[in-house]
Amino acid sequence: MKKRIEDLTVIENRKLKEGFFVIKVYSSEGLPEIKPGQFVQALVLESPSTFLRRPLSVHDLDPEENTLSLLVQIAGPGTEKLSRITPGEKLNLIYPLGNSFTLPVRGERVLLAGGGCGMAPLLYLGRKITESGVQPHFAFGFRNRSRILNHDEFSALGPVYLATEDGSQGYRGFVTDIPEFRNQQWDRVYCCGPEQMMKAVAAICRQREIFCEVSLENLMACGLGICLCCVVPTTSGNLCSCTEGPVFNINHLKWQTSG
Amino acid sequence: MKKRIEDLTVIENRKLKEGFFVIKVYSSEGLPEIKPGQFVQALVLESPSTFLRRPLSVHDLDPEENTLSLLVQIAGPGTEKLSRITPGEKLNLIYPLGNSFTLPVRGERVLLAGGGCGMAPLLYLGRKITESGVQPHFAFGFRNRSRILNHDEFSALGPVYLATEDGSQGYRGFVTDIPEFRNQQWDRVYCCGPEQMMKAVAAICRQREIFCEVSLENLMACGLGICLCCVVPTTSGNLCSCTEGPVFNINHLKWQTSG
Amino acid sequence: MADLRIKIGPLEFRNPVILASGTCGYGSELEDFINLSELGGIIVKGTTMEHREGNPYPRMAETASGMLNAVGLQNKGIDYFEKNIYPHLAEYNTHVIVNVNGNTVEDYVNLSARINRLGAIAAIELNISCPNVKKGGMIFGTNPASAREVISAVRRVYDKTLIVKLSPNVTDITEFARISEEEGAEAVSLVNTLLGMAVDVRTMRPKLSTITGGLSGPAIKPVALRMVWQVARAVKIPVIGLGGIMNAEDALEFIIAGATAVQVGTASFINPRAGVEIVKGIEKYLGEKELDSVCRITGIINRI
Amino acid sequence: MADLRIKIGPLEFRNPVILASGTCGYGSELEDFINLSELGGIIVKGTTMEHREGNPYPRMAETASGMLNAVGLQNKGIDYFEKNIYPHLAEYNTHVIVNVNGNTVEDYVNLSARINRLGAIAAIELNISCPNVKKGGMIFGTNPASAREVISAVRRVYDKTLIVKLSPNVTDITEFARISEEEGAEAVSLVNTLLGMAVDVRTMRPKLSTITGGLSGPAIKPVALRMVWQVARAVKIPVIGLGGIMNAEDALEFIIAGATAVQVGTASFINPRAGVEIVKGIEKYLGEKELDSVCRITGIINRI
Ligand SMILES: Cc1cc2nc3c(=O)[nH]c(=O)nc-3n(C[C@H](O)[C@H](O)[C@H](O)COP(=O)(O)OP(=O)(O)OC[C@H]3O[C@@H](n4cnc5c(N)ncnc54)[C@H](O)[C@@H]3O)c2cc1C
Ligand SMILES: Cc1cc2nc3c(=O)[nH]c(=O)nc-3n(C[C@H](O)[C@H](O)[C@H](O)COP(=O)(O)OP(=O)(O)OC[C@H]3O[C@@H](n4cnc5c(N)ncnc54)[C@H](O)[C@@H]3O)c2cc1C
Ligand SMILES: Cc1cc2nc3c(=O)[nH]c(=O)nc-3n(C[C@H](O)[C@H](O)[C@H](O)COP(=O)(O)O)c2cc1C
Ligand SMILES: Cc1cc2nc3c(=O)[nH]c(=O)nc-3n(C[C@H](O)[C@H](O)[C@H](O)COP(=O)(O)O)c2cc1C
Ligand code: FES
Ligand code: FES
Repeated sequence: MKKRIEDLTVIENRKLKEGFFVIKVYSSEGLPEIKPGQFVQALVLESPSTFLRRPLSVHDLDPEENTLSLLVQIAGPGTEKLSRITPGEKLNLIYPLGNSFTLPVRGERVLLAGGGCGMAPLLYLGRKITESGVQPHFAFGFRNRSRILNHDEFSALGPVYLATEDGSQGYRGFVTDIPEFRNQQWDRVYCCGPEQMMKAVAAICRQREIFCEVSLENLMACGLGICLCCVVPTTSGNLCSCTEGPVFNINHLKWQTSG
Repeated sequence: MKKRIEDLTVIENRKLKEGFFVIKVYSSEGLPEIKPGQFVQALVLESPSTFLRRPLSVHDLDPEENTLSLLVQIAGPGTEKLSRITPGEKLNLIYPLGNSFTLPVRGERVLLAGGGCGMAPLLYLGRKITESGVQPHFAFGFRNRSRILNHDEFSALGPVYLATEDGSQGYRGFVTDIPEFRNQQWDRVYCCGPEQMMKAVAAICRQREIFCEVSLENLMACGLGICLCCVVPTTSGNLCSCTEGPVFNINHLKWQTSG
Repeated sequence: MADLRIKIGPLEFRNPVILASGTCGYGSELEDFINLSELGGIIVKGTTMEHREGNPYPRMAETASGMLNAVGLQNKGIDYFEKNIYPHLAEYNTHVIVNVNGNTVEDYVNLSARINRLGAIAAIELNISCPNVKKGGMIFGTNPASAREVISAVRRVYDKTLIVKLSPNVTDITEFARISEEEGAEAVSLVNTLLGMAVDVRTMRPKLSTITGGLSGPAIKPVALRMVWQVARAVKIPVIGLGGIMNAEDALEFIIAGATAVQVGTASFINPRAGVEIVKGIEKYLGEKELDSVCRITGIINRI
Repeated sequence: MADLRIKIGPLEFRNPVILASGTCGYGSELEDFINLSELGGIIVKGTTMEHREGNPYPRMAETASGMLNAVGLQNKGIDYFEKNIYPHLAEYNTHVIVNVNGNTVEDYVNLSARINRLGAIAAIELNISCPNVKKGGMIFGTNPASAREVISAVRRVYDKTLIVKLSPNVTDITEFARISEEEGAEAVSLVNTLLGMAVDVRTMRPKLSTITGGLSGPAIKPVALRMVWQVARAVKIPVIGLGGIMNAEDALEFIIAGATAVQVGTASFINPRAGVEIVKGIEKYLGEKELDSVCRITGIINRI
């Protein structure tokens, strides 16, 4: 899995809802093998306050068409500029980066939990899980009804359970309040979302001794393991989340699991 | 003539030829009075290596339609980015800035000499001269035939004499080699172009005691007289070319007029 | 609406935003764009005893997120200032501060004494940090003994608010702040420009006539902010922070790090309304945080 | 094709472009993108006697045209290096230099002595300028007596090429360059990062766990270039210039100002091919200027 730096061509930039976009890019060189949980480092052109590249998870990919999708949430000037990219423009990526989620084995019950742009890596992960013959279940949490992202593509792969903090749709509360999460038996839980969500999910999994992997979104300068800025404290010391992560087994992390 | 900072709307961006563009912008506030030779300070957005505004001469204006034209030559990243501005976009300008050319009085014979983006202020100047009842003549110099800019709008105001360094069109040589310039009697010469051209024109005018004003293109940080970076040595000391200029009578400048 | 007033020595400022010396002329150049009375104050351009022509052109080079300048204190001298400029300044409804420069201690003293007599000048800012002159300037600001000498001498002849403007081109800026405090300055302002340089690879020549010049703009903000934080912890007198402030968020970073007030410099070149917009932005921030006064956040970084 | 070779002490480099310490890992991280043998050399990450975990997260903040870091010399220590990393480095077809760090003079000496025995390490770069550690680092690089002590002590135990990496956070960097020369260093490299800071106005907290950190990237280029120019005029040993070099034009600015070689740091984070592209760009420039060797333009700014 050699890393590369490549100008890909934007094929589509679809607005999911205010502040959320799915950008599909095409590789004329042909996509390399990419594992679920891996990410890209995107170069944001013509954005004076964006000096470094921006890490974005691989949201989906089509190996036949050599296209890759990124789910981008506007968080600041870099993602804002990216959200305005138009078909035909080039998007320079360094990829594929990072490790990946551990796929389940046949017969296991797996739940993919997330929210907001944390849903990004879960679609491709869900696809790979499906391909491996396991049925993924999804649990997503949102602030309220109006913040819910379209999840048709997820629903096509497996059941989707929703929670909103104000109860305006789905269950009231957090992802961790979803009854299917709490009451059913899971062999593996995969989670990507706001830190608090991941910590809450991790706490439950640790308590119930469920295998759980989270995908961290630490600040990154390089994404290549050369700056050592993205470290996360683990039981084996400070590790780079861009090379040893972004996916970590929660037992490897030194998290206060109170949250 | 109060200065203002305003978002104008781009109405048109017309490519004159490779590297030269005319950008027309509309002021919804209504244009202020603008004199020939005055300039604007344009804010170049989304150009990471363009920190300061860029000074550009007022090329033309239509007071009825409240539009203003800028003739932009690509010289670096700032003008390159500007050259890609599209109708509907906003262009933030600080304007009108600087002093202006001294208009001739009825009966005088006037020549407007320039080349490249130095032609920019001469169109509006030519218009104002025409309005004052004087017939402007134009003398333009270019490297070669392929570099000649369309000058139909100038021709509509008065005779245009051309020179190319290689003689591929018009007279062979520099602006100063144009016979009409050398042999005819001129009361006033106005010049804007590369420094060498202005110095050559000034040398001839000084020798023949012709009233001559040049428009300088000194590096500017502010354009407002507050940074003192744009100075030019004059007989009354260092003066700011953004407030006391950009137009100077050659007798006021301390130029080695050998060139 | 939050209270934006701050105090520097005996002086009360309407708000903590002041235009920096050498970047706002004499104020009048900006009156088409802003009402000067909406600012805390303005510091007019670097003034000397004698008329100075400054350095030769070119004096400016753009750099990444900043610019180099080598103006070299061009000004018409104190006589001209007193006669032709001061009367106009005296009518402003904002604090007017003069930036004081000299080649020798005597120059600084004479100039300060002259300005001491000008009733409408609220304070002086002693510039011991100009990197663009051969004599005086930064030489005073990078040598502790010289700094002490000039500050102490000026203090003896100037009895209104004395602000000392410090150079960032030193190993330990807190040393100079402490000296300023010890010698009786009411405040320190920092930073002046960082000494920098740019080369034209086409001609293989320096871009500035003076080879080196002063770097300003957002590029220097992290360094300026660090120094303001260090100085604010080292002295009790108020610190006026500047260096790369372009908007209210930048200004708030300085205030949170310990600055009582801030100055806006290069930003005015790009947006002559920057100073006034920063005042509004600070007000808005305090409103959102439900804070009643800007003083609540001065140096709060050390407390939370 | 122009001759790009340069010499530093007894060492000949294929070309003047070296990857900077702390920004290229151990080189292998970049092998998917570049052929290391196309570079003049690489300086592997800051190494210490003991295993170090570095500073807590967050260690990075983006700034205008630059970034702050507070890594704090995270590395596995010399034992691990010797056993597990060195064998791989020994196979590179480029000069490999180790960046040497310590808390005490003894640390520096012991580490240098260890590395002296590693045949495939071409040189050491004595880092007396790391701003991100509490002990050692910049403390040596901002105090002339300490700098002299550590350089002289290391010189006694290290008999290959010794490069001293200088801190820009000083009043007069030429003083430290002269000390390096006097104590027998073969070259100086400058600059390390400028000490800076950033504040999160939302939380009113510093953006870095260590409050202050090291500023790198194009923002610091004008300051770095000025220092390289000053030092190149002050000492006879070669100067290796760095600070904000993103492309060949930047590198050429340093060479023209007096740098014999350059280092590429932060640029690799954005473009891992930056170093190699800079080599090509320098070659192209020399071709266009019809110059037969890069040495023709080293310090030419002082001659034309
Ligand atoms: C491995 C990884 C995968 C990611 N995948 C996605 C994704 O698929 N879709 C998506 O929308 N976002 C993703 N992110 C987050 C995304 O990188 C940041 O939102 C983005 O860098 C913000 O840039 P900006 O210029 O828009 O905002 P900035 O102004 O840079 O930052 C805005 C806010 O976001 C925070 N932030 C900035 N950079 C990062 C970062 N690298 N990681 C986390 N927070 C940051 C800042 O602290 C600040 O609070 C991912 C991050 C990582 C590390
Ligand atoms: C009063 C005035 C009026 C002008 N009118 C026009 C005009 O009508 N049309 C037009 O195309 N250009 C005009 N210019 C020149 C124009 O401002 C520069 O070409 C532009 O600023 C270059 O910016 P850049 O980012 O594209 O290139 P940069 O990369 O900034 O510079 C490219 C080259 O142009 C030179 N340059 C940069 N800024 C200036 C400047 N302010 N003045 C002169 N040279 C500069 C640089 O030294 C460099 O060699 C005018 C300049 C002045 C001072
Ligand atoms: C063109 C220019 C001229 C300046 N002249 C002076 C001056 O005369 N006296 C002074 O104390 N500082 C002077 N400065 C420094 C500024 O006041 C300020 O300290 C510096 O620019 C950093 O702030 P900024 O980044 O907000 O510009 C000047 C700066 C610039 C850019
Ligand atoms: C993340 C990071 C880590 C660094 N680690 C080291 C180090 O271990 N030793 C060292 O001498 N310099 C270190 N530096 C400084 C660089 O080598 C270089 O001096 C500095 O970044 C300026 O160059 P640049 O602007 O090209 O990055 C580090 C810089 C960065 C950004
Ligand atoms: S982001 Fe640079 S090492 Fe991970
Ligand atoms: S450009 Fe600033 S004074 Fe003229």
